[in-house]
Amino acid sequence: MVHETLPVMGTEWFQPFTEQPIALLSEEGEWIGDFPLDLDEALLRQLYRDMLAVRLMDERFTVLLRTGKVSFTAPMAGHEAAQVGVAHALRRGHDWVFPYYRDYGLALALGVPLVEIFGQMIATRADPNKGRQMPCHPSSRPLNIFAAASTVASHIPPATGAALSMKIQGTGQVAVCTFGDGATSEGDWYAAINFAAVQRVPAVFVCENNRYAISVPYSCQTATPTIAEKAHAFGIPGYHVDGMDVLASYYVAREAIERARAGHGPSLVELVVYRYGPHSSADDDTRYRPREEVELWRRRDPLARYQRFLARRGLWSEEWEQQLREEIAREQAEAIEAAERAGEVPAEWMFDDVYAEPLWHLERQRALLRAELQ
Amino acid sequence: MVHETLPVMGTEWFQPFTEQPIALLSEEGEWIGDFPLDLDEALLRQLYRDMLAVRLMDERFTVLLRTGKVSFTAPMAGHEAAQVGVAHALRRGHDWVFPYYRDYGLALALGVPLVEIFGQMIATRADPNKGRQMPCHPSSRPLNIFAAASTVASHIPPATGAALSMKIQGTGQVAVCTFGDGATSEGDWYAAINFAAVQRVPAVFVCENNRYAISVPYSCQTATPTIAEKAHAFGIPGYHVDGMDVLASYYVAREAIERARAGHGPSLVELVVYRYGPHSSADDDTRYRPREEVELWRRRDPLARYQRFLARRGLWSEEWEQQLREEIAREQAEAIEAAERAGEVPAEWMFDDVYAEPLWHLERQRALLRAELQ
Amino acid sequence: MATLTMVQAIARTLAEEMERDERVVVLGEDVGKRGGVFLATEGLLDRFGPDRVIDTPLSEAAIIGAAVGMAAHGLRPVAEIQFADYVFPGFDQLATQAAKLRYRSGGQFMAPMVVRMPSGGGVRGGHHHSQSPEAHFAHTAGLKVVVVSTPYDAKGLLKAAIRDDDPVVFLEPKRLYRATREEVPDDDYLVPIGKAAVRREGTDLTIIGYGTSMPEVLKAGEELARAGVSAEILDLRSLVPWDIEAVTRSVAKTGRVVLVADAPRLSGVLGEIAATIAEELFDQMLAPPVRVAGFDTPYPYAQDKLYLPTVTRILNAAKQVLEY
Amino acid sequence: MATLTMVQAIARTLAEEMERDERVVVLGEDVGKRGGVFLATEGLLDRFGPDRVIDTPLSEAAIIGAAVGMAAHGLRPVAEIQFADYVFPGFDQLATQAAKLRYRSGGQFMAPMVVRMPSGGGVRGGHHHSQSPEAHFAHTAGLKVVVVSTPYDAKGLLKAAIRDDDPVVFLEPKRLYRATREEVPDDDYLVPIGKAAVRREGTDLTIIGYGTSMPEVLKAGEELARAGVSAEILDLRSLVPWDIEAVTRSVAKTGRVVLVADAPRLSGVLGEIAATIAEELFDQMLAPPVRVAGFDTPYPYAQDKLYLPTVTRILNAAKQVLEY
Ligand SMILES: Cc1ncc(C[n+]2csc(CCOP(=O)(O)OP(=O)(O)O)c2C)c(N)n1
Ligand SMILES: Cc1ncc(C[n+]2csc(CCOP(=O)(O)OP(=O)(O)O)c2C)c(N)n1
Ligand SMILES: [Mg+2]
Ligand SMILES: [Mg+2]
Repeated sequence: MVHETLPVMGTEWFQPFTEQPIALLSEEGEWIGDFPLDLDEALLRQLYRDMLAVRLMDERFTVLLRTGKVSFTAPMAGHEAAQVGVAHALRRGHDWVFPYYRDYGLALALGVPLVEIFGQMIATRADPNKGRQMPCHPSSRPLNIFAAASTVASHIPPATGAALSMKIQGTGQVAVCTFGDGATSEGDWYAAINFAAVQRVPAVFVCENNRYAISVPYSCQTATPTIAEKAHAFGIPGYHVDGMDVLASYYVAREAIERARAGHGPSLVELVVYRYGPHSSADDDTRYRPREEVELWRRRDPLARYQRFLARRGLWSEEWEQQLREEIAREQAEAIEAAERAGEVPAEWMFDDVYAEPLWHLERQRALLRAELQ
Repeated sequence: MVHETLPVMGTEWFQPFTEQPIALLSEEGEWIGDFPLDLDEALLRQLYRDMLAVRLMDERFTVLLRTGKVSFTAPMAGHEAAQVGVAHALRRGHDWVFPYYRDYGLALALGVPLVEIFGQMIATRADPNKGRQMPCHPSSRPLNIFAAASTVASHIPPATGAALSMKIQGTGQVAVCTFGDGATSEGDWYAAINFAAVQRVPAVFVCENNRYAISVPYSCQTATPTIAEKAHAFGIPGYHVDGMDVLASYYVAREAIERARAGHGPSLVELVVYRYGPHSSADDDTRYRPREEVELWRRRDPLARYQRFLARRGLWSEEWEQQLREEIAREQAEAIEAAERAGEVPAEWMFDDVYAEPLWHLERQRALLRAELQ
Repeated sequence: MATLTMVQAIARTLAEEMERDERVVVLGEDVGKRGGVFLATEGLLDRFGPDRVIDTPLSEAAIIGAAVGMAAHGLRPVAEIQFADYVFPGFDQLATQAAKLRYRSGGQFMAPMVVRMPSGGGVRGGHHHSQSPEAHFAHTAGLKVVVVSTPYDAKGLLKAAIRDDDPVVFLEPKRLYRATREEVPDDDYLVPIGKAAVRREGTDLTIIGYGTSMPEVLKAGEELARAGVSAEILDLRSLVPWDIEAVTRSVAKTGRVVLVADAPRLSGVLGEIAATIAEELFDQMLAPPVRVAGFDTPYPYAQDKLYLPTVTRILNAAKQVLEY
Repeated sequence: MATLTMVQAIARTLAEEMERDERVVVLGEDVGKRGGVFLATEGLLDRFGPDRVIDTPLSEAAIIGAAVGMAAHGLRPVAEIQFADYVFPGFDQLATQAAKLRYRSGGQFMAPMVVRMPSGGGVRGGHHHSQSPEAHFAHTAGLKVVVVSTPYDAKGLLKAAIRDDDPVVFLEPKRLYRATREEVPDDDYLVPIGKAAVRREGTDLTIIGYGTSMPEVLKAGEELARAGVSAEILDLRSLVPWDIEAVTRSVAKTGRVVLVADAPRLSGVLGEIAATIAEELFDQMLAPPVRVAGFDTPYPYAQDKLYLPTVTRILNAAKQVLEY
C-alpha cells in the first residue's frame, strides 16, 4: 500500500463557481497560478510519465480490441490530465476511490499493477475480479478502489456511505468519486451528494466533463452553463476547472480533498476535458460530433501542454520522452503477456462469490453445469 | 370546466434567489408590495373564503377520523395561503396540476366538488377514483388534477412529461407541480426538473416547505439555506416566498406560471409554510417538535394575517365571517352526507381498471372472489 | 424473558446488536427522534447518538446506497425503508450495488448490510403502504430475503441478518407488528437464515405460508383440525435461500400442498416453490399444488381486507387439494 | 416486402407509427443523432424532428416518468431504455406511476406508453448489458409485458403495443437484433398481445420459450427431430397476459414440458408458467415440468455463453422429461 505524504496547505487558493475554468498552465505551458508551485521535480515528471502511460495504454486497448483479445474499450485519451491529476492528489491506499468505466487512467496512476489492469481487460485469472465484468471496470481492494459498475451514477451513493463511515470511525480518510457529465442527470447522483452535504462527510465528487454522454451533447443534458454550479443545490463549493491542465486538476482536487479531510465537508470538482476517441469501441462518434470540434480539442492536448511546461523548466527532453515510451511499452507488453499467461477463468467460477458461502440452489446449478461440461 | 382570465402582466416583479422570503403583506396585514395590487374585490374575498373553507375542512377531517369514518388524514392547516394562492394563479381546468397528499386545500380551491373530496376521503361511490386509494389523494380528470400517489416525488417526472406534451402540442397550458421539502431529496425530483429545464417546458415546481418531513427537520434534509436556491442546479429561477402570505403565494406563482406559458421555461417556487398539525393522523409530533416552535408559527397564522389585510380595506367583518362559517359548514356537512349516501364501493371494483380491458388472469381472480363472497 | 410484540422485539434486538458490535449503525427516514414511524428504532438515538442512528434525507437510493458504502468500508448498517412500497426509488442500489458488489469484485468487496422494511397489507394503507415486494428481491441474485411472522423469529433472524456477510432484505409484516405478544428470551439466540419452521404437524396436507398471511394460515389449520383434517403448516421465514428440505420432507409426506402469501400471484415466490415441488415431487403428489396469493391488481384501499388471502380462500384451496 | 433484421424492423415500425399517428413520439438516451446505440431509432430525428424524437438527459426515471405524463396528457410516447439493465433507476416510475395510474384514478387517467428495451445476454456485456428483468415487470400489476424474438413479430407486436391503451414493456433480445433476417410485410399488420406462436408442431413434448433463448430452443427442436422425437415449440411472445390457452392446449396434448428462458430461475416467469401447468394439467402430465433458466448469479462476463440455456442443457431437460 502506498502512502504519500502531501504538503499541508496553509490557505485555500481556489474560488468556487468561477465562470472561466480554473487553469494553472497557459496553453503555452507557462505557470499562471498565483501561488507558488510546491511540487518536487520527481512528482512533476511522474505526472507526465503517468499521462503518457495512460495515452499509450489507451492505444494498447485498441490494439487488443482489433486482435480480438478484448471485447470492448472505453477510450480515455483526452482525460489523462484529469485522471492523473486526481490520482496524485489523494493518499493512495488510504483514501478510497469510486471510479467509473472510463477511469483506467486513474487506476494506473493510483498504482494498480498493469497485469491486473490487462487481466481485467482480457478477463483472465490475472484479474482480481475473476473475470466477472466487462473490460474497463477497475477495482482493487488493496488500493481501496471500489469495484466499478456499469450503471452510470450508481456508485455515488456508496461513495457517500463510505465517506460517512470514515467520518463516523474517524479514520482520516477521504472518498473520491469520479463520473461523467451524463452521470449528473441521474437522480442517485443528486440524492447521494445531498446526503453527503448534510452529513459533511469527507468526500470529493469529481466530474470528468467531456460534454458528451455517448452522443448526447451537454446542451441536452442540462441547462446549467457549468456542472460546478450544481453544487449550489447542496450548499457545497463547486469548482470549474480546466481538466486538460494536469496541475489545475491536481491542485484543485488536492485542496478539495484536504478540505474534506479537515472536516469541512464535501465539494464538487468539475474537470472540463474532451474525449478524443469514440464513446466506446461500440460507438461511431462521426454520427454526432463534427470533426472540426475534435480537431480543435486535439490542439489542446493535455500531454502536449504539460510537455511544454516541463520543457520550459528543463524537465523534458526528446531523449527522455523516447526512453519513457520504450519503458512504458515494455512494461505494458510484459503485463499483457503475464495477464494472458495467467490463463482462462474457469467456468465454475461463475458460481462463486454470489454469497459468502454457497447456497443450495447455486450448488445445484453448479452441478448441472459441471455435468454438462463433462 | 372553469376558465379564469388572468390579468396579463407587463413586467416581472420578483427577483429569484432572495435571502428573505418574498412577502407582500406585513404581519399586520399591510400591503408592502412595490407594484399595484391588481385583483378585484371578489377575488380578494374569494381567497379568504377558500382559506377558511380549507381550515374548516381540515377540522372536518379530524372529526371524521375520530368517528371512524376515515382511516387517515394529512393535516393541511398552516398550508392554506400557499395552496389557495397557487390554485388561483393558474387557469383552472386548462392548466394541469400535480398535487401531493397534503393538497386537499389546493383541490378545494381548484373547485373539486366537495362531495368528491369527501367521497375520496371516506372511499364511497362518490369518489371518482372508485375508492382505490387512501384518504388525501386528490384526483380529478375534468379539472386536470393528476391522481396523487403516496410515493413522495414520484409525480415530478410525470409533471415534466405533461408539460413537455403541452409544449410539443402547443396547447398554451402549464403544469403546476407541488410537493414538500422532503420531496426535494428524492432523485426523481432532481432528474425530472433537470429534464424540464433542458426542454424549457411550461412547468412550475412548487415546494410547500414546512421544514419537516414527518419528523426529519430541514437541517437533516439538505444543507442549503433555502429550497429556492436548488434551482441553480437546473439553470432556472428559484423564488423564496413567504407561504403564509396568500398574496405573495398568488403573485409569485402567477408570474412563474405566466412566464412558463409565455415559453420562458420552468421555475421553482418555494413557499415557506408551517404545518400546525402532526404529519398525519398516524403521527405524534410532540416527539420531535418543541411546542414553542408550533406556538411561534401559530402566531403567524395565514388566515389571521389576511383577515387583517381585508379588514384594513373594509372587506372583512365579523358578520361576514360568521356568515361564511355557516355557509361553509353547511356545504361540507351536506357533502359528507351525500358522499356517505353514495354507498360503499363494491368488492368487485377491485378488478376493474387494472388494464383497459379485462385480462384472463384477473377475470379468474374476480370469479374466485365472487364465489367466495356468495 | 419478556413478553413482546414483534416491533418491540425488533427495537430491542437492534439495541442489543448495537451494544454488542459498535460497527452496527441504523439509518433511515425518521429513525431518530421519531423512533421510526412504527417505533422499531425507539430509544436508539438517545442511547447511541446521532453518529449511529442517522436520520437521512428522504431518499431511498441514498439510504440503501449509503449503506452499501458503509458496509464495504467496514460498518454493519441496518437501513430502514419506511414502507416496503418505497424501496423502488432505491431498487437500483439494491440490485446493482448491494447484490452484485461481492460478485463483481471477485470477492474483494462485500456489503454486509440489512435493509429492513415493513411490508404487506391489511392496515388500510392502499397502494403504497401495503405491498409485499419480496419476489423482486428473490429474483435478484446476491440478496438474501427473510420475512418474519413472530416476535421470537424477528429477534433471532434479525440478529442472524446483521451478522451475515451478505446483504439481507428483512421484511416485517406491519400488520403483525402489534398483532400478538410472545415470550422472547433475553439471551443472544440466532434463528438461522434458510430454515423454515413447522408451525403445526400434520399428515393430510401441507400448507406453506410466510409473513403477513401466517395468521390466516394458522387459523385455516385450526379449522381443518376441527373438521378432522390434519394439516402440516410450514412458515418459510426465509425466501432466499428457502428451505427446500423442510418443504419436500413435508409435501412428500402429505402429497398435497397449498401455498399462501399475499404478494401478487404472477411471477411471485409461490410460483417458484410450487414449480419446484411439481418438479421434485411429481410422483408423490396426490393433487396439484394450489396457490392462494394476492390478486394481480395494485393493492386496493376499499377492499383492503379482501385482497389478502382469507381463511375461506385458504380453506377452499385445501378442499380442492383434499378432494382432488 | 423487405427482408429485415429485427432491429431494422423495429426502426421501420417506429417510423410507420409516427407517420400514422402524430401523437407518437420517441424519447430516450441517444435516440436522436446517434439513432440509438443499436440503431433502432435510426433516421427518425431527420424525418420527424427534435419535438418528436427527444434525446433525454441520462435519467431513466426522467424518461419513464416523463413518458407517463406525456401519455396521460394525450401523446403516445415510446421510451427507449438503452439496456434493460438500466431500467432500475426508473423502476419506481414504472411500478408506481405507469402501472398504477389508471387504477388509482378509477380509470380517469391512463398511461398508453411503450417502454422498449434491449434485453438478454450472449453479447459479452457482463452484469449490466445482459440482464433479462421481465419477471420484475410481470410481477407488477398494470403493466403488459412483451418479449419478441423475430423481425415479423417485432413489427406486429410493436404496433400493437403502441396502439394499446396500457403501458407495455417491450423487450427486444439484443442478441437477436441482427442474428437473422426475415421477410417483413410492408403492410400495417398487428400481432396481438397475449398470443403465443407455435414455432413447430409436435406430439412428444412441448418446449416453451421466448426471447433470447428461442434460437437454442429451435435448435433443440431440430436435434430432437433428428433423433425421432417430435417436439412442439411455443414462443410465448407475451408474458402479461400470457397465452394460457396455447400452453394448456399443447401440454395437454404432449403431457411433457420443458420451459426455457435466460432470466434467473428463482421467482422468474418460468416458475409462474410451470406452477400453472402443474396446477391445471396435473392429470394429463406424464412427467414433471422442467425449467431451464439462467443461473441465479449476477450475469457473468467470462462465462457469457455458458450462462444462457445451451442446446445441450435443453436437450438434457428434454431427455429428463421424455425418459421420466
Ligand atoms: C443508468 C445507465 N443508463 C445508461 C447507461 C448507458 N451508458 C453508458 S455510458 C453512457 C454515457 C455516459 O456519459 P457521461 O456520464 O458523460 O460519461 P462519459 O462516457 O462521457 O465519460 C450511457 C448512456 C448506463 N451505463 N447506465
Ligand atoms: C418515496 C417515499 N418514501 C417515504 C415515504 C413516507 N413518507 C410519507 S410523507 C413523508 C414525509 C414527506 O415530507 P415533505 O416532502 O416535507 O412533505 P410534508 O409531509 O412535510 O408536507 C414520508 C417520509 C413516502 N411516502 N414516499
Ligand atoms: Mg461525458
Ligand atoms: Mg415538509
